[in-house]
Amino acid sequence: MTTKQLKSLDTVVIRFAGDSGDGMQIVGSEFGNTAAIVGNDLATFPDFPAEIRAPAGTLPGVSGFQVHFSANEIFTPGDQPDVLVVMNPAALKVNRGDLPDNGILIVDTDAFDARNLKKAGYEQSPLEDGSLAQFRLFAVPLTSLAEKSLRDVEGLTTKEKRRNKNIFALGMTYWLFSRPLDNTIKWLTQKYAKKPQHVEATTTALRAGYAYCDASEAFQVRYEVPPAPSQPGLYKSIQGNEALALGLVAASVKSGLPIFYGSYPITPASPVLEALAQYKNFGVITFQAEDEIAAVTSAIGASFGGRIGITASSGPGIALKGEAMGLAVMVELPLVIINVQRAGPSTGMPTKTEQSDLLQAMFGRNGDAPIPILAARSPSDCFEIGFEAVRIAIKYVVPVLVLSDGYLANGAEPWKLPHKFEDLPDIPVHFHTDPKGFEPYRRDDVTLARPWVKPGTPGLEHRIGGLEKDRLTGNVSYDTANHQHMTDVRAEKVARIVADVPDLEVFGDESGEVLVVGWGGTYGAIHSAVRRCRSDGISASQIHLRHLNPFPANLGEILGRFKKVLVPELNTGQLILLLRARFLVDAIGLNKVEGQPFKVREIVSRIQELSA
Amino acid sequence: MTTKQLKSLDTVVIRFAGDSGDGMQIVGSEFGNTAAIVGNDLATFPDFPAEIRAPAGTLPGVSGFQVHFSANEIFTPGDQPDVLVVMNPAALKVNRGDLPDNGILIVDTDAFDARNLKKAGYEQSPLEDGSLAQFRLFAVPLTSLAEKSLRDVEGLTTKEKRRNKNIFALGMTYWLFSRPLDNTIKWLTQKYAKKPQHVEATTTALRAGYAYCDASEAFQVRYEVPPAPSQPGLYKSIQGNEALALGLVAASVKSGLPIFYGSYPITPASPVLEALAQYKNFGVITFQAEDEIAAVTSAIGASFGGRIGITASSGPGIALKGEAMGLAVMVELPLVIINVQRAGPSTGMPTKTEQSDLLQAMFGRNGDAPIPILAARSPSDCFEIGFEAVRIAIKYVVPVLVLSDGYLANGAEPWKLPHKFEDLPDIPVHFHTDPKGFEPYRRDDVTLARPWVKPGTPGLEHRIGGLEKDRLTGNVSYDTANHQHMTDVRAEKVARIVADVPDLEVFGDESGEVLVVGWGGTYGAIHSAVRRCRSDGISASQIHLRHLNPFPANLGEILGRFKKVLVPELNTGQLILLLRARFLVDAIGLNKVEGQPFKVREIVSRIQELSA
Amino acid sequence: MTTAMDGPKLTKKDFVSDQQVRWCPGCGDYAILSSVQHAFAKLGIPRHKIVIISGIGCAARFPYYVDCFGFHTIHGRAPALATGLKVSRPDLSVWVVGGDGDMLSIGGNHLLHALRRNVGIKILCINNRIYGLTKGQYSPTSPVGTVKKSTPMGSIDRPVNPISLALAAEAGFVARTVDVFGPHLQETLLRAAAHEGSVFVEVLQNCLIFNDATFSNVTDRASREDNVLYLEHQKPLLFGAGGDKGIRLNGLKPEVVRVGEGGVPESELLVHDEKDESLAYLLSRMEGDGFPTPIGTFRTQEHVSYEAAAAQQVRTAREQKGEGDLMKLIHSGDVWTVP
Amino acid sequence: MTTAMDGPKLTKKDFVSDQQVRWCPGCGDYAILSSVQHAFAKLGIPRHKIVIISGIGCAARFPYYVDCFGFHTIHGRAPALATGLKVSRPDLSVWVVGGDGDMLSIGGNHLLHALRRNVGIKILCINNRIYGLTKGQYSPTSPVGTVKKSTPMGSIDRPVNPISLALAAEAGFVARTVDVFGPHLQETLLRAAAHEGSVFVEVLQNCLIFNDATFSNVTDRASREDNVLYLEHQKPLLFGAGGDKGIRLNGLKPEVVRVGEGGVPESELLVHDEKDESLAYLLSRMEGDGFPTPIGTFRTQEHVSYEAAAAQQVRTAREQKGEGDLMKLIHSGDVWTVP
Ligand SMILES: Cc1ncc(C[n+]2csc(CCOP(=O)(O)OP(=O)(O)O)c2C)c(N)n1
Ligand SMILES: Cc1ncc(C[n+]2csc(CCOP(=O)(O)OP(=O)(O)O)c2C)c(N)n1
Ligand code: SF4
Ligand code: SF4
Ligand SMILES: [Mg+2]
Ligand SMILES: [Mg+2]
Repeated sequence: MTTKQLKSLDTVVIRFAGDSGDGMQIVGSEFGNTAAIVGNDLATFPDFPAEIRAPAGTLPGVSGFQVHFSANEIFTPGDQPDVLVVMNPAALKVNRGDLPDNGILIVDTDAFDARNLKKAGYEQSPLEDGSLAQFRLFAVPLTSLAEKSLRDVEGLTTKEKRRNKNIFALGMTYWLFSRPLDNTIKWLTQKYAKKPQHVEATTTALRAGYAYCDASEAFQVRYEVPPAPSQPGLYKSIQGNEALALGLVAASVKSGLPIFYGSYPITPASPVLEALAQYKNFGVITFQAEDEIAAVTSAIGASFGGRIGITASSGPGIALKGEAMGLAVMVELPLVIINVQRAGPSTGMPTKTEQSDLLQAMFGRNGDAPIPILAARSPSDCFEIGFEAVRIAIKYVVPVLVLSDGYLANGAEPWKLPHKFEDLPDIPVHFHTDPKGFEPYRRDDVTLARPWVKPGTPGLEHRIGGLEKDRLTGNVSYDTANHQHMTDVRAEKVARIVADVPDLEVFGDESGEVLVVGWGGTYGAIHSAVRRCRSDGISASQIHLRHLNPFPANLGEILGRFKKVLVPELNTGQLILLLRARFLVDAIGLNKVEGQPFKVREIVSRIQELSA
Repeated sequence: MTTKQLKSLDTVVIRFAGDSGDGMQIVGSEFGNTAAIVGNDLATFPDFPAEIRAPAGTLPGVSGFQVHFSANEIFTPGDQPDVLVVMNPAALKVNRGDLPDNGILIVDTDAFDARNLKKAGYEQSPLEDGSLAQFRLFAVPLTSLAEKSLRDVEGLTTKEKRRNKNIFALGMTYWLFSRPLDNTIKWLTQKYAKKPQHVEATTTALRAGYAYCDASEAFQVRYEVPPAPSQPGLYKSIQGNEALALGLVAASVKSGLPIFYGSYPITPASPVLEALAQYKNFGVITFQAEDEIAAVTSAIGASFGGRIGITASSGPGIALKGEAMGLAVMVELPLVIINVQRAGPSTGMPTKTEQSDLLQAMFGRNGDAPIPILAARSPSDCFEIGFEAVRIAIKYVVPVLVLSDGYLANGAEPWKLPHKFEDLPDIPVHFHTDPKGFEPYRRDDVTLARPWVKPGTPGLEHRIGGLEKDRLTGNVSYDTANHQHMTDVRAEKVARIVADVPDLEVFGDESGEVLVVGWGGTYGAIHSAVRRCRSDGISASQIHLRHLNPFPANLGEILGRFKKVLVPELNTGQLILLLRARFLVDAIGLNKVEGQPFKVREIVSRIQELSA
Repeated sequence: MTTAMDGPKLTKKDFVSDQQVRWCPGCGDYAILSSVQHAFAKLGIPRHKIVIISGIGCAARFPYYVDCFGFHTIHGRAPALATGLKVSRPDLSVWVVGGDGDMLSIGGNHLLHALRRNVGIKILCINNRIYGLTKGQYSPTSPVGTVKKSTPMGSIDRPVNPISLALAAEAGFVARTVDVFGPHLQETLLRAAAHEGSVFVEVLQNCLIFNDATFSNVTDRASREDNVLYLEHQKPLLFGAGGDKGIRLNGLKPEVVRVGEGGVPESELLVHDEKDESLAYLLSRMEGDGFPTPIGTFRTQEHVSYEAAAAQQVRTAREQKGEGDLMKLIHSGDVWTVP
Repeated sequence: MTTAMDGPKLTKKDFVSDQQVRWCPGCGDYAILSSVQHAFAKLGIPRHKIVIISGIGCAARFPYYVDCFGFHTIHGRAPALATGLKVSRPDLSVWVVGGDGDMLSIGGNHLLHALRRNVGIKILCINNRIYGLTKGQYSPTSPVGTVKKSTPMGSIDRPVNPISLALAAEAGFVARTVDVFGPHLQETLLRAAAHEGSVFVEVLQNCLIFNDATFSNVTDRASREDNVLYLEHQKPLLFGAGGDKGIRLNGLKPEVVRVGEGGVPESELLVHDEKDESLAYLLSRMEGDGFPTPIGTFRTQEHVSYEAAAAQQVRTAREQKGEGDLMKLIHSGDVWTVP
């Protein structure tokens, strides 16, 4: 064995790509978990087809998982991979354009047979025609090596053995980046607890991949990526949907109100339902409704009953909830409506990300029906936003809309866990119980909240509904002045939530050349871009909105301090419309609707242009 | 009989008000019809309770009908009545505040008994306590006079006879304003063709009311309102919903495409369904769907089949159609979606008017899903807008949204009828039939319309749907660049409709102090206000938008020519948001949400303030 | 489950709210309202434990007029909203009231799913075969050929049979009653209230204004006896003046027979059995053609209610995993420490 | 009504589109697709006269794979959209395909109304008792206790019976078949195509990935004979190896009996009658408990279709009022002239 070289790297992006059946999501997320345990900062980006099992070997069937891990703080899953692992010709075809010259390319040569090449549209094998010369190519028969390594494992068919190629590849990447195996071995042991032969096979394949690189002449250099300096604390790697579910549960515990979660399955929101269904011991009731309208109305019914009613969907399902959201505005009950956005319009591209439902959130109902809107900016921020949405809904007795997106929902990042129960804000709940002088629409002076009364409270029998209501009694009213008053009050009530919206902090100079304003899941890309520009000496600053309605109080003032305002959005220009209308600022949009998150360099180059 | 005085008046506003069961809508609209026949310009405004038969004698049960008729051109039903006819105490209570000092007040004293007074909340009779002294009061026992006049009519109960009090009152007003009776007699004769005793009773009561004034000492002055100078032509008085239905039928005849109208009943849109159901001999098929979603999707199915699919509803129903409207955007088929707006949010005030669904029209769908939007500005303009919506839908192969409102729907005005078939624009239709090189999403160079292909066309079998589609084949595509391209094209296609949007004409100075910008049903009030201000020497001008998306090409340029831009809307500020965002103009809103149209003086006084 | 509570005895008046009733004079809804108020007073449930949820329509104005908790929601969605409430608050007695348009047209699916899930809500479908509130369009229960505003040439849609539908949805309790049959209506409501699980009661109602006399065959005093078949559990299906007619089965087809002297003996008649789903369905199909209209309880079946099962899962989860511990949950999984 | 047209004879291959089929390998939808393509070739209807409308779900991807006109709409709304198409274009053969979630959950109401209106669309409900496309949540047809993604402790909703529901909705033609019963499936489709009016066909399908073997009792070759009851009009209800078992009626309750030697004579068995609505309903309730699963046509009934009635009204209106004359219409009513 020759002595191998060890190089230290700051930051690496690795992408696993293969057929949907090749288990790329599993090895990708496991690579990420290990990076997290090692102490790297990280961000992940799964990108998979809409089909459950797309036809094997085809281009639309390619599934990918990218992990960005670093010894520094990072904010995105990376623009392009430094290392690309491909399991078949289709995966090569789809992904090679992203790999820069001199990038590491690991290929399973076993999959490059005539049939697969044809399916991917290759006339001849790219492994043989020299077309991959610009890469550091490692052409390895992963499948047969995996199979061979499992020669002695009993109780598995050949096919089953060969399927361990993904784990074998994972083992190779662990060698390449000097990762420990034990975490993954522990995970495999748990995962296959009931199938010991699989535990043996997978752990053996993992070790074999590792050993293969160690032994092979081809691999002369290995890398290490030291831990990132993070704030002390407990961490775990978390996906947006998981975090959102936890945030809701946390708010439920803090408020003492059990959750009623009414939802109808839809990509990419269903995992929230599936996560919450696990938390029945927290008193959570999940109701898989017959459709989105039943989902939201059942949640309104639950809120009326004194639970915290929550519903979630994605764009098309949110469209269906519009009418009922108007009812919630009218009856003024706490309610949380979550939109995990995906690429639209209509069915669009269900598994792809987009931010194109902001104006729907603002205006997708009949009448003047304002609703407060929060948007998470990163996977772990979904926890905070979910928690905050419940808190505001209860405090102001109001429906609240939360925007997440497919990128946040499926992406993961390290999350610094709240340490103690007390670290989480309290959520005081007040149910009105005093019959004396009770009027269902008499409001709190400060929050304008109306009393929340549980049916079952003696002496407080009353009636609410979607017809305009008298300002005090809540009885049906067709009075002209009353309608004006109630419309104004509903708007004012939402406006007053600004008291609970923290002022924006500017990252970068407090005033200057270019201010980049974003919202939601683009935070990481914008932040990375602004940092990069600043380190290049460009006067660029960033503010990022987590509160879209009402806006933070100091937003207008900050906008006024910059020469140029750039608004990158994964839509055709929605926040920018609101900013221009409200502040008459001649903001400039950077808009992309490709079903993919921003690349940092796309934002960087626009900032460069603007500051040129 | 003393000789009575005859005075000539330019313009009069009369309001009939009584219990819902008192037939005020009937006499009001008949008064309007006669005014029209006489040649007055006119505008009407019915205002009735939500209940089918609200409890008799109560304040919420009051029903009113206002007619503004004039020897000049007029544009609104009038801010306040000059003449008020009230049939009971409740009607007096609700309406008396609108009657100016010295206004004529006709009261049915028979209805002012203790029970009715109490229901209306009067402690003592206002007829007796001098509280009506500022009015020219005519206290007349209408009911008993009507009954007496029918003493000799056979086959009617006393109760039935007494119900003719409204017709008796109508006869009185005919005397007061020197109207001929024959038109109404003709109408009554037709209406009760099958019940001769009713023909006799009503015509007798009408004549009796007329004769009563002639004979009574109390009535010394009568008025005449000469005909208004109108353009030569044929006219009829028409309500917005009627006009809309006719416009749709006209477009159907002009295009040669039969209408499929899928709709679910809702106030105030149902009369369009009911009108179209009468036109089956035009090939119209009306489908009363199980809900609004079925209504719109059935219409999409019909358009797919080569009819012109139309659907209509009001705000809450439009909210339900959002998802399907997105589908229509994606599959790019002609479709007309009509929203006859009412006061919101939620169920709101179904019988009251409002303009608060503009932003829902723009943005009430998931994803970036632009739709062209037209809005009618007066009852008869509903004809033009309905026609134009179909024309654009067909020309651009695109769904089109039409905004009307309760005020336009139920209000009436004289409509100058198109004279000849050729007066109406042609609507060429092209169904693609050539299989050679057929691609479902290959577009027309100019309009960007995709080919409209009827199933049943040999060789053109293809498939469409709500998933993102390839730019040419229309097959499902998850390609990133394709999604960007298609999103851009969908926006561009709507933008290009500007070629069919006439430039705005400014009423008043081409530039100057105050520009008033409106849209939809507020046209008349704004126009009257601007005229009044101009005649007072104020530099005020008006533009009125019938095209909300895309805006007319010269809108931005016009806005720039005025010092101040005022945007009156019956909502909390929706058009203004679009104008500010698009043109960065510091427009000022005049907003009212009282379920009532603007009064001219409300706009006048705001213009005065701004120009002060 | 809702149980009777001690407390002062209630009367109908206790359930009269302060809101003025705004139905047309002569509307069948008045009689239903009065029966509901009477029945509620007999339930032994305090007013604050009762909730009425409605959609939109004339019938759906019900909550305003009953002095308990009420929610006048949006068109068609009352069963769904009530499901959320009942699952959250099994202690409440939750009633849903709506018209034939509300429940069978726009709301048909929510009705179906609430019933099949066996949610313990009591649904009253007030069927007047017309859209009242929107001024008289035909409804999904209007017979073919109905000439109304939107169907000047007559409707062409074959109507829905609400009872058949509720049976196919496997509602726990399915009954029919009539607006003006006060005692029968009250008794039906009391049985409905006592049933655990989903309840569907069709109430035939007269819309005086837009569809007068649509059920006159059932309500006319003169012909009533010949046209109404009262269903009673374990009793033979007799009707007509003095019970001179009955229903007999011929294969699977019901037929009307003369009973007693000169006719068939009572023993040959069908005996009603609320537990028999096939019988219930067969009875639900009986209409016109000389057949009487069955009134009463078509079917009952006992299953654990949806809300009870949901609550049980929460209890089981707590038994198995312990009461949820938030910090434990947050700190679970692959956690690492940065010192 | 759609009628056969002259033209070249079609084969299955003519109905294979150029789109790659994207279901999971082993999915039951492949077999259904193949049978549909086979059956379509036998219809005698040219490809351009056939349209497939679908909602959203795995099953709803159907239109892409059949070379005729197709429309992949939105979740649950296919029957409504197809109604608009069929009423507009009665000349087309309109098929609707969707899954149990699409048709019975979100789309239940449109299904019900399309069926009861007797719109001449042929609805295939592909029932795999699961939401496939959204990765395996239980569906409205999943049995109580189904443990899937959103129900880790088992589902608590009582399932919907699609056949009972379609019968209660009074569909014109109601049948059940199975993905892997190719000839039966094809024959059912051919009968469905020939029926005027609404058609509902439940196709039991296997979702290999998320709900494998849910209908194995029906499809397992070993047990199939004992578990499947083929319904044939006017034939006694026999099943089991060599027809050794049968269904007899006891009152209104069906029971399984041994037939022939040592058992009951065939003459005592229920004889299937597609015209008998009560029988059809009774058969639709048969499930488990030793009963076989009925396959075949439960019920047919003939009524004028919705689209035919709609077209007839247009014709009648034209006869009565004359073909619409636009200017006459515009100029009608109280018109006055300003000279
Ligand atoms: C989403 C929506 N669509 C339509 C309406 C209009 N609407 C109100 S009530 C009603 C139907 C009323 O009929 P029914 O439910 O039978 O009640 P009834 O008035 O006959 O008691 C309709 C269509 C509405 N309020 N909301
Ligand atoms: C409005 C809307 N809600 C939810 C979804 C998500 N969704 C897509 S398919 C589906 C259900 C699929 O189940 P089923 O209809 O049984 O078809 P299968 O995949 O099992 O064939 C759901 C919930 C959607 N696309 N649109
Ligand atoms: S319209 Fe009919 S249902 Fe409505 S209140 Fe009047 S009578 Fe009753
Ligand atoms: S998920 Fe199930 S239903 Fe969907 S394609 Fe795969 S096997 Fe078929
Ligand atoms: Mg009704
Ligand atoms: Mg399914």
